[in-house]
Amino acid sequence: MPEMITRVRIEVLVDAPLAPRLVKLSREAGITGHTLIRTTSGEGRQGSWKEDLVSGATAKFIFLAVANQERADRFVDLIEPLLESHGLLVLRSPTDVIRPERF
Amino acid sequence: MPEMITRVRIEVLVDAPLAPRLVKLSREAGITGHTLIRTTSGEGRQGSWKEDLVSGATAKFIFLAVANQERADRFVDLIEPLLESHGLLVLRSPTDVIRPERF
Amino acid sequence: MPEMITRVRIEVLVDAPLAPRLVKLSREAGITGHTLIRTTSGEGRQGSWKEDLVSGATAKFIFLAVANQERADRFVDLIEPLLESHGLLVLRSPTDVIRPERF
Amino acid sequence: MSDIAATLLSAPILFFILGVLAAAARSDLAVPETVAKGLSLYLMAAIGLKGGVEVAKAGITPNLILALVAGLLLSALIPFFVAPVLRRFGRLDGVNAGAVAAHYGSVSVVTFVTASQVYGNTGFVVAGFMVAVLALMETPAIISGLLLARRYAAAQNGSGGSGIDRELLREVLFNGSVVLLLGSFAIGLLIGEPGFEPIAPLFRSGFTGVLCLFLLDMGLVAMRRLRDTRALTGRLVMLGIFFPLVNGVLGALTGTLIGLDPASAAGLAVLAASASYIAVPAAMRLALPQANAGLYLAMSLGVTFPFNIVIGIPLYRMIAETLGGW
Amino acid sequence: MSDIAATLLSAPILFFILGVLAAAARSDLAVPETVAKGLSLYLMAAIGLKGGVEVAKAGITPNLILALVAGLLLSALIPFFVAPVLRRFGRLDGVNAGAVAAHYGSVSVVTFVTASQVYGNTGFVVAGFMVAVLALMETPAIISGLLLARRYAAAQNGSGGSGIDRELLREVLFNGSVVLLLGSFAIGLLIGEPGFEPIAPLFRSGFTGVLCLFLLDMGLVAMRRLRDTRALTGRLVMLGIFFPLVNGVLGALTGTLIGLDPASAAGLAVLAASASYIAVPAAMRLALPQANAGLYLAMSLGVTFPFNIVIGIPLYRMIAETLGGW
Amino acid sequence: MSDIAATLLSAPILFFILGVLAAAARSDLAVPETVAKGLSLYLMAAIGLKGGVEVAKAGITPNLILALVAGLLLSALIPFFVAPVLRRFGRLDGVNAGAVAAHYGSVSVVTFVTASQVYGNTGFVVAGFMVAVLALMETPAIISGLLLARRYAAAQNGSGGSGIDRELLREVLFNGSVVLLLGSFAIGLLIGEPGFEPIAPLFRSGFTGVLCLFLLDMGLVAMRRLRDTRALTGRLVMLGIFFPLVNGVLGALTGTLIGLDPASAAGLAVLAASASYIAVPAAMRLALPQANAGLYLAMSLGVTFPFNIVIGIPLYRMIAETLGGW
Ligand SMILES: Nc1ncnc2c1ncn2[C@@H]1O[C@H](COP(=O)(O)O)[C@@H](O)[C@H]1O
Ligand SMILES: Nc1ncnc2c1ncn2[C@@H]1O[C@H](COP(=O)(O)O)[C@@H](O)[C@H]1O
Ligand SMILES: Nc1ncnc2c1ncn2[C@@H]1O[C@H](COP(=O)(O)O)[C@@H](O)[C@H]1O
Ligand code: NA
Ligand code: NA
Ligand code: NA
Repeated sequence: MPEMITRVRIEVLVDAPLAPRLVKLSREAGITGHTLIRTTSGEGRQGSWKEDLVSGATAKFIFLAVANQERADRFVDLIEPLLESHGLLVLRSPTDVIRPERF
Repeated sequence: MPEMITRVRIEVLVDAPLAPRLVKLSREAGITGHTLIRTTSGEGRQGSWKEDLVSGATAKFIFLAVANQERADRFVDLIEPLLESHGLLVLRSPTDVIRPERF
Repeated sequence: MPEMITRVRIEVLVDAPLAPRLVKLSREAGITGHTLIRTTSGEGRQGSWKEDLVSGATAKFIFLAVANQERADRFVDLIEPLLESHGLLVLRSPTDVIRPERF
Repeated sequence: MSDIAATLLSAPILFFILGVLAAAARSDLAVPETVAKGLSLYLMAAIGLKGGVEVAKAGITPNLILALVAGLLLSALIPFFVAPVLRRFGRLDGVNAGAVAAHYGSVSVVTFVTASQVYGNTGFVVAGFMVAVLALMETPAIISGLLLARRYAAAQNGSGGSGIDRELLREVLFNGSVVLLLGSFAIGLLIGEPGFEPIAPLFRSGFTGVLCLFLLDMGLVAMRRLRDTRALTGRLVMLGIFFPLVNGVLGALTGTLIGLDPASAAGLAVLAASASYIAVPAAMRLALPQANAGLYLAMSLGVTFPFNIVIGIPLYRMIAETLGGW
Repeated sequence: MSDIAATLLSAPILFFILGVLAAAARSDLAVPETVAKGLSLYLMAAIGLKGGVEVAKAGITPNLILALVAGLLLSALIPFFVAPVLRRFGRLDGVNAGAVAAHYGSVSVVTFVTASQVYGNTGFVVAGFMVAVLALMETPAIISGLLLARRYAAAQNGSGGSGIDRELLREVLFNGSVVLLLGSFAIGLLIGEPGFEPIAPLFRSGFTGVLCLFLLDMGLVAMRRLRDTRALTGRLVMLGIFFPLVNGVLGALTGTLIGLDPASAAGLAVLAASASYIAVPAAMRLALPQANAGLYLAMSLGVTFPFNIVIGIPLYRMIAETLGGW
Repeated sequence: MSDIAATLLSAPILFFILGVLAAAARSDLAVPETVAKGLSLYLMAAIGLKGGVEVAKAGITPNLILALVAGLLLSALIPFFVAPVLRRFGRLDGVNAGAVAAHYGSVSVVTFVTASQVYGNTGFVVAGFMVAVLALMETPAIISGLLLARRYAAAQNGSGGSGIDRELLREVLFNGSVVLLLGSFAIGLLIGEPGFEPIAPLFRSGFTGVLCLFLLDMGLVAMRRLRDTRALTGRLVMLGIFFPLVNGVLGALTGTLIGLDPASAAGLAVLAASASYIAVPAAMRLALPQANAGLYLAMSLGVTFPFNIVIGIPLYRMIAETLGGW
């Protein structure tokens, strides 16, 4: 079986218009890739929302990136100032990957 | 770096028409937010399905909620009676979050 | 509370045309179910991509399967030869499930 | 028989058959779900509008009232005939028998739309008010199906469906397709022919073409559902053909007895014969989640829908014409 | 008043009302997001093309230039009147006042499209060049709103919006709806009536019908937004009706003063009165992420948009006709 | 040259250019993927139907048979000319050369559709049976490309593509676009002009307009792909223009030699010159997953498609007219 090494999985729920900003910050943190996943609806302290393509302002993506500890830390540092103003939800958990040198 | 504290990540695969019921139960369990993610297709013991908007009855969402231990336990208790009849798939795993007091 | 037992959660990012191949291999590994989730866009070493239904060749799914240790190992063995050629991203992490005998 | 040939050779039916064949050959041809949903909304708005505009012209007649009452009764009563057959001959348990029965009492909008179009193109014109009957027939069967499921369950252990809560009531009363059909019907009534003129290019001229694309998708969906299901037995397939035949005759008879013209009686036959795959499945997921969705969708979409589109539509016309000729 | 009745009884408005009622009854009726987006792209392309074709026929007149300048000024200046009212009467903080103000300076494409259609059907024809005015008015208000937000913030602690970076500039200048409107307008200009003929069946004949379906969705969306929001106070609802009234009068006056015909002056009134829900919300998420998106969308989509569609459109016509009759 | 100007000034081409410019300016204008897919299904159904209806009128002629054979040969043989050039001049490895070559042997439905429309609007009418040629040309090139890739790989180490398994065979034979094109063609043949009439408003009148919206999207997609790719070298860009030129001349020559009228010969030139971006990429992901998808899509969609739409279409007409005039 191929060796699997632990890396960090970071997921950030982010408004569609702000996703490019997150991508830019992940590049600055040295993270080499990411994937965006569309979400449909949700609810939080600020009320509920639904995917909305006509205005486009209230659609949300899950930004998913896998990185090593160091880059993950750097990324979390970079997005910390945006947490409140951008309404981000940040999840971080360990995951095993094959070919760990990629991340 | 901002402190990250462990919380529980709960994911439930649920039929689109039954998702509001899940949301209601999560509120009853004291969970303050959730996000729904659309899925495309799948296969299980009951055969395979595909997203189907025309009838709308066989689309499935992933219901994602982050909560503290206590609320997560309460939620799992609440949905337990529905597991079989509603064909739910329930995943529960630890995740680190920033601003843990939100969950 | 219903007992929750640890199982393996496998996620594979895969090109839409290659997803059926992955499904076949998961069946060969004895995995009894899976769910496909559509993604929107991403970026990696090979450049960036966007969901593209007209050609259909550059859409990507997340293939999600929950399985016990043994089947998960077998599945990872089976897909290992495809990793490079098919450009797969494989994540593996523990998750608690209810009714563990299903997986 | 030349009627059947004429039906089979109309563009919408041929696109349906193309879809069935493509899915049978495991082609990757697919209409995106959201596009199919958009097409179905268009079809419902168009059929509603056209019905309303026609009633605005013809006025509210006693026939309309009689047809509404007949439709309501058919929708509410058909499940009581269907469910016992599903239990005895089909060997289903009570909950599944109730769930499937609700589908057969209710109606398929697309089957009705296709029939109207195919009939209309040969001068056999279903009255506009039948759209209101269509909308009214969608939901009574849901109540009947739930009553049956609960009665069966009570006979066993006393825990049937979870009953009719607010969520379900809203689904039944304000189901999207019912609201859109009745709403467009009301709009058609209000604006009449002159107000309909500016939107006629989209809703009247474009109609048959859109129906072709939608039936292409329905062919794909119906065949795939038939192929992927694990729940369908030979007996249930037989019932999926038996029910529309019996209900179609029932509908044609009722329509003729209450004095509808042959085309409208055929329309009522189509409604009675068709099985829902929009309003009812969603309601059943809510009210009887333990029922097998693969089963009722395979029967209504995979068996009864294709049967009606290809054979039923010309057949019910023949029956209604024969009865009307007496 | 019979004008208002005529407006209310036109198919597009009735579909809007159907959407509002369905959402109010918590029906599950919904138009898929991607379909709605497709319809809105169609409407923008069609309105752009038609405007361009008309200008190709009429030529570039001094009126056109005057209307462009007037539109630009209205869009840029309205936020300076709106924002202080939002702060004082609406009790919003500076950032939210700036963000909301930007919406009211900018325009709603669908409100304009609906007005043109409803007016045009009764022979009250808005000039083709008003489409160019529409496109030009989308973005100046964004700059004004940001200036206001920054000025307010600076008055407090010196950290306002993050300024206008490259990302935002691109959003402002090359926003999808602006590009599509101006691009289609330019194409209409280039091809003129003869080149438009092959595409007229889709873009001219189909137009009102598509507008019906889109307004059905807008009714659903507007009502749901109103229902789900937590940010709306009674005072803000009042402002969501007060702003379009004042801005509508301002637009009608300006249009009359610069010599537009009454229909085009009414068009300018509609533009001034309407509030953006496409270009501006996206720009505000980028430039002022800390502003409450629920708030500005609830005001523009949930309050002002329905008010304009149902009451504003006939009202601005009456005002423009009265002013033009002097 | 006035031909080229006339082409460039037709609405579909202008919308394509608008899309290219918008993407170049990094505008956020975008057509939702599912809507674009819906439009492409519509275009394929419409072109298939119209071709079939015309063949129903004209009958099956020897020309038709000759054109089918010629198309088949062109599709199967072009890769054998293209692949070596890709290896030597383009410096691609064997697998990528085979994969790209398959695209150039196959065809682009939209390029053909656009050409037919632009030609037809000026009375230069491509024969209806060319739609069948279009459908037939989609897949032979796939087999050729795979043979080439395997031969190259065998020359190195003996492990080429994974061969043609059942999954791939199904993709090749029952590819969605092939099934839809041939199926609609067959339906058109069956129903003929009278049966086509009820669906003509959608499939004939609406056609050019829908093509505009689809080409707007294609402009956006082509330009973005060109911008985001990392795999394209200057040499490959040159080949992306060189191949359509050579293949276009080849197609025009072949068409003229087998006796097609100039417009149909130009149609064959367009087919030969165009490169697939629907059927072939999906098949290549399956059969040669190690080939670089970014590369073949950038060449076919990013370089050859725009070249053909803007320059190739009028050019191949000129060539065919010149050859036909001999
Ligand atoms: N570190 C990462 N985290 C999340 N997704 C990734 C990562 N790296 C690559 N991907 C995804 O995998 C796809 C293929 O990656 P690559 O083979 O590196 O081009 C990318 O386009 C992304 O969607
Ligand atoms: N506990 C949670 N679990 C999952 N998603 C959440 C949770 N809380 C908030 N969200 C998501 O984050 C969005 C913004 O949250 P909020 O800022 O609290 O309104 C919500 O609309 C949800 O989609
Ligand atoms: N092992 C699994 N991993 C991921 N998803 C699963 C698994 N088993 C079932 N599912 C999903 O749950 C749905 C219902 O499962 P079942 O009740 O077994 O038919 C399936 O259609 C899949 O989408
Ligand atoms: Na029925
Ligand atoms: Na305004
Ligand atoms: Na070619």
